[in-house]
Amino acid sequence: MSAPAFLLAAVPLFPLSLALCCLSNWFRARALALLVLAPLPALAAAILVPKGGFAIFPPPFRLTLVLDEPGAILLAGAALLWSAAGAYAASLMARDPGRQRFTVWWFLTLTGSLGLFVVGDVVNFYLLFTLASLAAYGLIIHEQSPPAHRAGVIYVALALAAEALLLIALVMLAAGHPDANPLIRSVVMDLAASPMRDGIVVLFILGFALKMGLVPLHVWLPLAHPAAPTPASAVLSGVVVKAGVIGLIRFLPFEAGAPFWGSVLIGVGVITAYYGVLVGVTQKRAKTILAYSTVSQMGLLAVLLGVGLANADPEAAHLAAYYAVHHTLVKGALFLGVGILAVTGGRRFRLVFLLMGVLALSLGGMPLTSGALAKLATKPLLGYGWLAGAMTLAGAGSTLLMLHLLLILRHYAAEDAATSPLLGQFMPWLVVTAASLVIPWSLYPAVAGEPAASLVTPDALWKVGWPLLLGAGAMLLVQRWPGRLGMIPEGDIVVLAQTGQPLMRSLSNRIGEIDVHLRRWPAAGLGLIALAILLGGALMLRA
Amino acid sequence: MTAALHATTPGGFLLVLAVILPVCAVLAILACGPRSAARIAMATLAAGLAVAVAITVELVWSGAALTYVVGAWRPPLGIALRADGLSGAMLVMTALVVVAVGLFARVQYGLREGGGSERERTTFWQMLLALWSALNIVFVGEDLFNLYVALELLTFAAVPLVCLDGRAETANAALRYLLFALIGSLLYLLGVGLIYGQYGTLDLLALARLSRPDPALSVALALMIVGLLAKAALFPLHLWLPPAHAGAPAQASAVLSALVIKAPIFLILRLVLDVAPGQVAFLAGQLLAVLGAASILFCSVMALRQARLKLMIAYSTVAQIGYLFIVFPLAAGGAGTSPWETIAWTGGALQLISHALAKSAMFLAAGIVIKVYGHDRIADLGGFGRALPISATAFGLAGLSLMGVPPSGGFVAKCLLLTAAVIEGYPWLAVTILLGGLLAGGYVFRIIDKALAVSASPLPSRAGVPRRLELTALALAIAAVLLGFVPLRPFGFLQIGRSGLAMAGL
Amino acid sequence: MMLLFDIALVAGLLTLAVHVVREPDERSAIIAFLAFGLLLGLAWIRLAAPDVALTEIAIGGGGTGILLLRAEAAVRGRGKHEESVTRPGKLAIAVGCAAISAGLGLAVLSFASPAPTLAPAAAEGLSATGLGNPVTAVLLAYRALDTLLEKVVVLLALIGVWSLAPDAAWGGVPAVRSGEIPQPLAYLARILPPFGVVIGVYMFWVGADAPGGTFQAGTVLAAMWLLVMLAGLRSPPETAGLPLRLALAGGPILFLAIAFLGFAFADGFLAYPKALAKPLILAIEAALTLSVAAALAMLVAGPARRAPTR
Amino acid sequence: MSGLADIATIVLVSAGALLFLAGALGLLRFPDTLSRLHAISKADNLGLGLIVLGLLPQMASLAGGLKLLCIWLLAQLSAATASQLLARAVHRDRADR
Amino acid sequence: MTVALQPSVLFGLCGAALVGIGLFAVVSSPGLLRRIVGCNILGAGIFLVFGAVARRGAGAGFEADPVPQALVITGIVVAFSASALAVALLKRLAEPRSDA
Repeated sequence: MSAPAFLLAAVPLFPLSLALCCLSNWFRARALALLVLAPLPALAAAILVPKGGFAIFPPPFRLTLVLDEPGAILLAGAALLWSAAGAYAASLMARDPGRQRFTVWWFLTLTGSLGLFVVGDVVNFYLLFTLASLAAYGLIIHEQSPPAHRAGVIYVALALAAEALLLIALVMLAAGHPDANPLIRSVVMDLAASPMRDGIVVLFILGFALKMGLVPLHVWLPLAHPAAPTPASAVLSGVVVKAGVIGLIRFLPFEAGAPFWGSVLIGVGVITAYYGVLVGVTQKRAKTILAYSTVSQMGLLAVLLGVGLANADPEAAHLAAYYAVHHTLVKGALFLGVGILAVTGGRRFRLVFLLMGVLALSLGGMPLTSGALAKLATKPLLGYGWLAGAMTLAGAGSTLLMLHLLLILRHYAAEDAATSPLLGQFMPWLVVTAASLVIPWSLYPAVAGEPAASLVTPDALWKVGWPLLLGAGAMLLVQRWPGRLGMIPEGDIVVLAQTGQPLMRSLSNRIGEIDVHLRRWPAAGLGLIALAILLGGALMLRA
Repeated sequence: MTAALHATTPGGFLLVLAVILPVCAVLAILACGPRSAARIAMATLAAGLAVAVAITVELVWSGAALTYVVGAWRPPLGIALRADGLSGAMLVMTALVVVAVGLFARVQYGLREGGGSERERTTFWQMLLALWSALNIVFVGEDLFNLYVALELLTFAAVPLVCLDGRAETANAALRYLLFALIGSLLYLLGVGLIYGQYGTLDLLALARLSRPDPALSVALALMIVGLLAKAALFPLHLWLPPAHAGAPAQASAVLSALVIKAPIFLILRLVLDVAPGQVAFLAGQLLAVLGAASILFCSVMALRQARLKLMIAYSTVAQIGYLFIVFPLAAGGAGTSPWETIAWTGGALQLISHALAKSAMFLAAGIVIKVYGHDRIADLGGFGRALPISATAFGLAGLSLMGVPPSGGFVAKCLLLTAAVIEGYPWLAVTILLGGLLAGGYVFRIIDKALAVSASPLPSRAGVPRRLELTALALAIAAVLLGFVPLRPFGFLQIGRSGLAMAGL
Repeated sequence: MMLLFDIALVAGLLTLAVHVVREPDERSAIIAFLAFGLLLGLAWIRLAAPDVALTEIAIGGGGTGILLLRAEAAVRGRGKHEESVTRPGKLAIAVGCAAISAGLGLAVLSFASPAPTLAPAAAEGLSATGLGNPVTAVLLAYRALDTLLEKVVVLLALIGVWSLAPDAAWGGVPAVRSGEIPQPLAYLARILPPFGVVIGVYMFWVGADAPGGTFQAGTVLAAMWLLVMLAGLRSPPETAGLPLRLALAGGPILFLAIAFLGFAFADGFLAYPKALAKPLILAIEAALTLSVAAALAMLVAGPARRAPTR
Repeated sequence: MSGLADIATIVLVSAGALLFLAGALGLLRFPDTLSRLHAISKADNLGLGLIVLGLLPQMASLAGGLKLLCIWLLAQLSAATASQLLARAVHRDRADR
Repeated sequence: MTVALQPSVLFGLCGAALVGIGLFAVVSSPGLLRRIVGCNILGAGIFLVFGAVARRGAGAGFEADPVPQALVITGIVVAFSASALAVALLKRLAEPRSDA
């Protein structure tokens, strides 16, 4: 095991070992401080390990890890946000009674989400995917409040559905393969040839769409993310949602390309982007607005991947990863910022609010920020047709949403001016904010192939600037219609699903009655006789 | 008559020990009286486990099936015992679960207040050992009538376990169980009579060569399979299982759910895949698959509806054995391959073992929770994760294996069955497996949610529950999860002793 | 000529069976079932199976008869009735049962013409066991494992019955005698047992070479012991008492001991050395007869009622 | 000699059969339990005795004959006790009512 | 017609009929005791089928094949034990005992 392979192995195994150590009460009581350290090996691996690094484990564990270009980019952003959120959580949760439970769930979710970026074989991808989704439940219901409980139940129901879809897709994918646990790359290679190609691609899209939160499968996201404590919702919205993105990057046949499914993905992406903004504008709580902004951004990512799939060009995966990293850092910083604003007052509030403003607008694509970089990098991919226009409109929409968020945040300040955020929470937020500016800038040349200087040219600034102004204008328009706040309840469509509840209950009562009848002695006896006649007759007639 | 199929192999006497040792213990307890019951039982548990492991080692080492001709009278006149790969796996599974349940009961009965009366203790030890002997005979028996006597021994050992606590409603459940199981055994016996009338032999291997699709065999197989379905409580015939397994004490219901209903299923597996000629096997497989799928879906929904914990686990048992019945069409084996080479065969065997381990762990954990809380209403079990962390973890791990979440044994079994369903082209079975997993997730999660919830009322004190009690449940649950790591494919343990059989019928 | 008798017998059996099923009054249904059991014995004679005829009349007719009569007496009026069946339900069940019987009849008629049989194989092996009666040879030599397990089944049923006693009374004395004892019964209980025991021992002894054997003899002895207990001449034994437990477990333990000796002296488990085959089998039969007698009597006596005298 | 024995057997066995027939008729026709009991116990015992007597000459060995007599004695004993018990039970029921 | 009138086939068919009657009794009767009686009739029918099989298998100097006869003897004893356990359970149900 060479050094990089060992480092690569440490990515999932270090946090897992921390989780296992939590079995001892002594360790669990002190584990809160380790939250910040857990993702560090992943950060180091993302930076140091050469692209294409391999780590293979002996037979009983059958685990292979591989680090490729998009994986490394995503891993870097994710690891950084995880450790920052970990530090934030360490100080926030210092006196929370349930902190030991929180730590264990945190380590497990961390293992799952970071492992997903580096795992190379099919079975362990599914294992880590399951670990990430089920462990996240622990974070969501941490506060034990009724809305958290409701969000948790809906989250798990849909997570289990996603896993079922993914399982059948993986089984169909690996069915023809001789090796029991094939590598993802080799299996996707001969996906084009397999007879069940369309079925597999559909199932993958459905499964990962459910995880990313594309409309109409997004209903759990606006409920789950706000319900979790601030650092947890930062990480959920920032990184755990990216499991869907890395899944699509790994499993969609970019080389062979699937034009029809590509356009489907684009369509869904566009709808989701607009839907996120339209519903987000009507929300009152800051965290819910951010959740809907995540839904909208995931829509954009889906469009990028859809274009890549339609034109059969694997380059789209790198751009999508770059955009995803930008979203990870900015969204994480925003969530942490919301937590900090709530506890700062007076002069310091205005400073933090200013920084939050910059972050929010960077999501909309403000020049010189990572948003602009991401938009410029993905511009050539989208080409100049109606799609590019739709995307810029979506950018304006997200600016509108962010301005709405800032208006909501204005009166979030603490009452007495003297209160100031704890250093333990403020510093991680600053680190993530800084990273959200630095990392995209440093990665831009590698990803977009042009020098950073080209960004400062006036026409690039204008290309990014005018959607911002459009968004501001739209905000003025929307501002005059305050009745809209609270018009659509959180989790929109799920409320419709709730109306389906009595239907489900009557169906299950029906089944209960049938069971009571079936378990009466004469009915069971008759069943026995009928089965004997059926089987005997069938065997005698046909054989 | 046909050439002698069975010849005693060197390791053969181990089979006799596996069968007769628990019987000797039962007689010893009867002769020496109640005070010695626990000591004799513990000694037999250890010896039995050693014999089971020795059988497996002998199987792996010799690579061929172990055979023992009892009393040196060759079949068809005499009786032979034969253990192939699958039987070896079943023996070890049974030994593991019985030893774990025995340790659990030993600690349970050692407690001062919750210890149970002398009647309960002595009867439990005798019934557990008799049950173990009956299971071993079912897994290694080769003679149809000998298997009938083993099935009766199993029923007579299981029924008193159901009404061990002496309450009237458990006595009613036990009577319904006894009568329905009796109808099942009598139908099975009728089938045995018809087969003897048609072929003049009761030996499974000889029958596999002689069986041709003629009316007598069709009627016989139909009656035997339906009789065994009644004893295995598959979906339409599951009237006796929920009250019986819910009424029994925790350690008893663990053994009942995990092992007792597996014996008739194992016999159906042998009858359909070994004895029945090709066309008959295909037809029977289709019907059993339809029943299995109905059982998975119907009883999973029923499990979701239950308000009491043990009833929910009992219904989950009926649902999970549905998986074992959808193996038949998948393992029917095409023209070239025979059933035991298909992956569905390995998947089915793995599901059998992982369900046994997971279900017994779940029942033991539930038993501890009910003992501490004093009731088993799910609604009022809030926060038992904090009161009994080890039991909650055991329950969770067992639940994960039932749901088929990686890396548990249940997941590997479900994966193999799904792959077989995809390859053999049974989309409706694939959908059933997935829906079953989802529903299982539903009812397991309902309990995990209760475990993690913060309960309004103060948590009951766990004074009376020693840690060793919970560790046995946890050990079983961990075994169910670790089963996923056992490398099955390379050396094909489950295929030992089968490849040599030239199945004339298939 | 005999055909006429057979047809009459079958007609009698079927009408009695239908009568047992349709009779509303429990007690007369059971008495009809008793008659049915005895007629069945005749049927077995016509099927040239005297051993089975003896067993059927002794255990099937007599044993089950007294069991059901005592059950009916205990349950009269108090037993709760379960789900009653609607008319169409009964009809459907009747049609189903008729179909199963028809299928069974078809199977019975379609048996292979040169009936496959193990009679020649059994005859060859008879000399090795030194026995004259082939059925006893099958029971105690060729398929000895079945008989051993079947004996354990009987004991297990007994342990199951005993486990239904209340906790306080477990291990105590079952209630056999009820109310005051009519004089003729006491008189019969004094006169009949000696004859019964002689007949039982004779049946066990002759079992080796002619129809008879363990279970039939055991049942006769059990009947005699029950008669004595019913007449109150001797009180039932304590279920946890050592003598009863040894009597019960003695038979199978001896059987197992001889079976394990087979490893050393003969070629395998449950095999008998050729020279000693007959005496060993007779010893096993003697012990088994005693155990069967004790077990069947205790099964009829039921679980303990009065607390044991510690 | 054998001619005489055969005639005796036919006569005795047919007489026994007739008595059984009478017993059965009595069982069906008589109004109350006690009289039916009377018919059955008298007719059947005598009938059985005649049949046994009739079969004696046909028996090959003396032991066989002795066995037949034992059977008849045992039947007598159990029939007598049974009818006594039944009569007592009927009497007690009548007394309760 | 003569084929059906040999004793073995006649009693075999009688056994089949008894199985039908017994099964009807067990399944359709409301009373628990009647079900136990039904089980016994069902068992008797099954053993008659065994008897018919034994009678057909006569040979080597025996009037009937000894193996099925031995099976029937074992079957009868097992059926008796089952009835005894069922009756004991039934009596336990009938006696009004406070749940110990």
